[in-house]
Amino acid sequence: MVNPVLLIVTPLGLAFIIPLLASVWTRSAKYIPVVGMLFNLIVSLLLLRHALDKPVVVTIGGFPPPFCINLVAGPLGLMLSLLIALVGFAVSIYALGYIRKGATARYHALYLLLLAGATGAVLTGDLFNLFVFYEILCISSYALVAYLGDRDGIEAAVKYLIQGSVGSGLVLIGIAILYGLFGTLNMADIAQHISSVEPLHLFVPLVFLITGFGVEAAVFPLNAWLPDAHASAPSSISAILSGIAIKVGVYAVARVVFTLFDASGLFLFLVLLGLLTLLVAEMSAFSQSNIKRMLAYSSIGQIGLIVFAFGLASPSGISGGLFQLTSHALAKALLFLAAGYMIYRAGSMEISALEGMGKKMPITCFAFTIGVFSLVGMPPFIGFPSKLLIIKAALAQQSVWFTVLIALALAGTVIETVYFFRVVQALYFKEPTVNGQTQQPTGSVHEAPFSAMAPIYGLLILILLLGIYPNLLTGALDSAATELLERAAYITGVLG
Amino acid sequence: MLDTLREIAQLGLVALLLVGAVCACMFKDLLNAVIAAAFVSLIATVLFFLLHAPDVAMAEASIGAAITTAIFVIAIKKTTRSEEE
Amino acid sequence: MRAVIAICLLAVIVPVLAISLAEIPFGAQGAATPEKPWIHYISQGAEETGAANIVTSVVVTYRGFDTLGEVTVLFIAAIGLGAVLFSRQQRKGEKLEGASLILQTGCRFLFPLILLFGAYVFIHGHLTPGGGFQGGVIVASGFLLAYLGCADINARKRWLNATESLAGAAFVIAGLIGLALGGDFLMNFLPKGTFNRLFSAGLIPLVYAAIGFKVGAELAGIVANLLEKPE
Amino acid sequence: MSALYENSYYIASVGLIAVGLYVMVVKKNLIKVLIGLSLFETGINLLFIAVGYLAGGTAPIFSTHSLLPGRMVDPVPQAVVLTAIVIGVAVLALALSLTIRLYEHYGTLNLRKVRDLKW
Repeated sequence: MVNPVLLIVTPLGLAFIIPLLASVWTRSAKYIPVVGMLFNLIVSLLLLRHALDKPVVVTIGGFPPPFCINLVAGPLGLMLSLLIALVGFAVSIYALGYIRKGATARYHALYLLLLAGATGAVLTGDLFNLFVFYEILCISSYALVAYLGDRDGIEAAVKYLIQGSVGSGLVLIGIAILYGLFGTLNMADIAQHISSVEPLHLFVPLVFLITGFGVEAAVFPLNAWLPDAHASAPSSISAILSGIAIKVGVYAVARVVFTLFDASGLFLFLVLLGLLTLLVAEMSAFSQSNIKRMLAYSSIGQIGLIVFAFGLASPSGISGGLFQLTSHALAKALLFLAAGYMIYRAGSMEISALEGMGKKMPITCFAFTIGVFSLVGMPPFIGFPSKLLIIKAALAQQSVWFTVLIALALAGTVIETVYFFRVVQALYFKEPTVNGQTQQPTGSVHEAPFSAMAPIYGLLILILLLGIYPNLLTGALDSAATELLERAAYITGVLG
Repeated sequence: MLDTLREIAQLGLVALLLVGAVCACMFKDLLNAVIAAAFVSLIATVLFFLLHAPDVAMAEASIGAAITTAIFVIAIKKTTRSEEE
Repeated sequence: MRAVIAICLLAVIVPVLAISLAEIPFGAQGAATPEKPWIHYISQGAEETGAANIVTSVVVTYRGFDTLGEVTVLFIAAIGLGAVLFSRQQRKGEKLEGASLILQTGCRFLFPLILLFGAYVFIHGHLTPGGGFQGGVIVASGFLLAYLGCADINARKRWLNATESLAGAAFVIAGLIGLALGGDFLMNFLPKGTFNRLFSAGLIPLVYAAIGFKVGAELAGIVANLLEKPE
Repeated sequence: MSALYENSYYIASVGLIAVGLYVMVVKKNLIKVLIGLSLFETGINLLFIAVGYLAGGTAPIFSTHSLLPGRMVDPVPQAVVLTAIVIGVAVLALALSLTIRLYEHYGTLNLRKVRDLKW
């Protein structure tokens, strides 16, 4: 059996040698992320088979768990690392042709490090180690948002950096208080002793940790940075930020709430927070005229739905939340990737500039439309079974309140449908308006190149396949939900 | 007697630390504010040493007081020195 | 207006912190139960790792994975800074206003001494306070002095980049050897030697030297990139 | 007086965290905000070390053989804070490079003005 540590160390090692390699042979740098993510994809798949029976717990440094850092490659961690490798692989192929300007070798190194940080954060079993990998993820995203170096990008990166740093600081305060209370940083060890301390004293570190990780997860009052950052980053990075980075924030919040603290009093709060996030974000998305900002607000809304599902805290609710997480990662990555070349072709991010694109780039626009259908939850795409699971889980609570709440969440989804269909209508049923702004850069390029088509259609096939056969996924998702809900099994799995 | 002196010295260090932090907040000239922040790092180094953390004290002295200040000063030199209202 | 918000925020955060710190009496960490990891580190760490400085044994061995993440963060900052400032880097090397002869001579005299001191600090990391980070930063401050004082000691950025990459790869490979030998990542596979000698503690001095080179090269690169003048 | 003395490290660290957060929320100048960030981080580091302190302990280094392991302070917060300090300087270096670029684009470091200029 392969050691899960390779999932983290291989991308790190490859990223370290990119600058050296680029100084010898510049063009080689862009293939390194492809290789690294392909490796991760294969290893995650191999490990997932073992992990479904029993979580793979490995130590680092050669001592038993509470004394050194350990990795917990359970179904949840491996499912997320598989998702990271999958989306990362698709986007790294896309970037082969898309990234032309600037310090390209540095872009590829930062990109690989971002994914390594995300993988590390979902696999580690140590609280401070989680913080370190979370910081790797955040810092490389700050740099990548500013990669284009234009006015908006720099401003967005500054905003993101300041808010993200306050969040990380709060996480560190929470870790310091937990260390003072328990004298250990191992998550299983803390979880084991959590009931020995009065709940009142646990409340403070819990709030600090949730607020800190919530900044990256973009839950409602903490998401001011997200629309700017996602809109002004290069499209490949927007896809990764929307598809992967915020999911890691959600994972960290879920890990803290479910495994670390067993904070059952917080579940209703999570439901309401998720609903508020969903409604506010969909309302803001409705009034956007910039397509990337619209996609970014829609990401916040989907995060709200995922948090809502996690807050239900039933096996089917969490399983539905994880399914929604997967479907959103695939669909949103597809939308950003397709939008990247549509924007490149139109020369503007305004939706009005994209009118009539359906005739100019039919293949790209078709993929974009499928992504929209999946995102709003139409059968037979992956968005349908995931939303259906969440609705079923909410109704299974047998309470009038939850029925009202899920009805409100569905109202948010309806708003989403309306504004997304407005875009689709603009793509297909409007003639291109002749105004001075719509320029035609490089007239010969009609469709996106093959390096962009391959990942876009790869994602499309996955969306269709998993939409028709959701059972391919539900087994793994159910055991991931069980891992999150059954703390005792997690603790004994690590500490023996 | 010695204990009292020690207590007074420690409280004095804490007071200096907080005064330095407030100065870093108040100064309108950014260069002065950066030097005040470096002073805070220096006092923090002493506090780390008193807490029996020599490794951290060394790191704080070399990173907090030296390198951080240097890159701040370079950035101020490249931008502007006064905190405009 | 913002001041009012900030004071309200602090009026919540400070009492909340005070309440939870009241639960952690200052200076009473020893009251913890014996199976805590840190009790294990100070009672058995010296024996298990062979390092006299327990902080070093925690940093490099017990929590070595954090340290790998930490040098990665610094690496990200170094290349991220290069990417952000990229379009400005058209001109090679920088010429600050020429320093006076006394300063130049002084720098030229001090520069190797500072490098030597930095190297001393990171090689003796397992015996005395200090280690890869502190030593690396001292090396970087030597480069800072050289950049400011005498423009002609101008370390080629290529060499800094190569050092950075190789030292990082060395850290990862040192970890992977432990894995390949059938143990864990970052496991010590070298003899521990005599306690309190320079050549002891197995892998620790080697890893710390790699960290020292990496941190020194990264911070020197950061300073060099920041000092460069725009077009 | 003695309560003040016993908790002086906590007071120092919470005070630094408070001043740092205040600067980050109130000040408009980006470099001032970053100074606030560095004060905030120093405060957190001090808090972490103070949490791991053992009254009457020694530094966790066996510099002579006469030292007893039972009277050493906790090494884990020290290792962790070492990491946190380095992460702090990395964030700061990246932030300052962004500052330089922001100034090139907008000609000001005032974050409110930058927001006005953008639209």
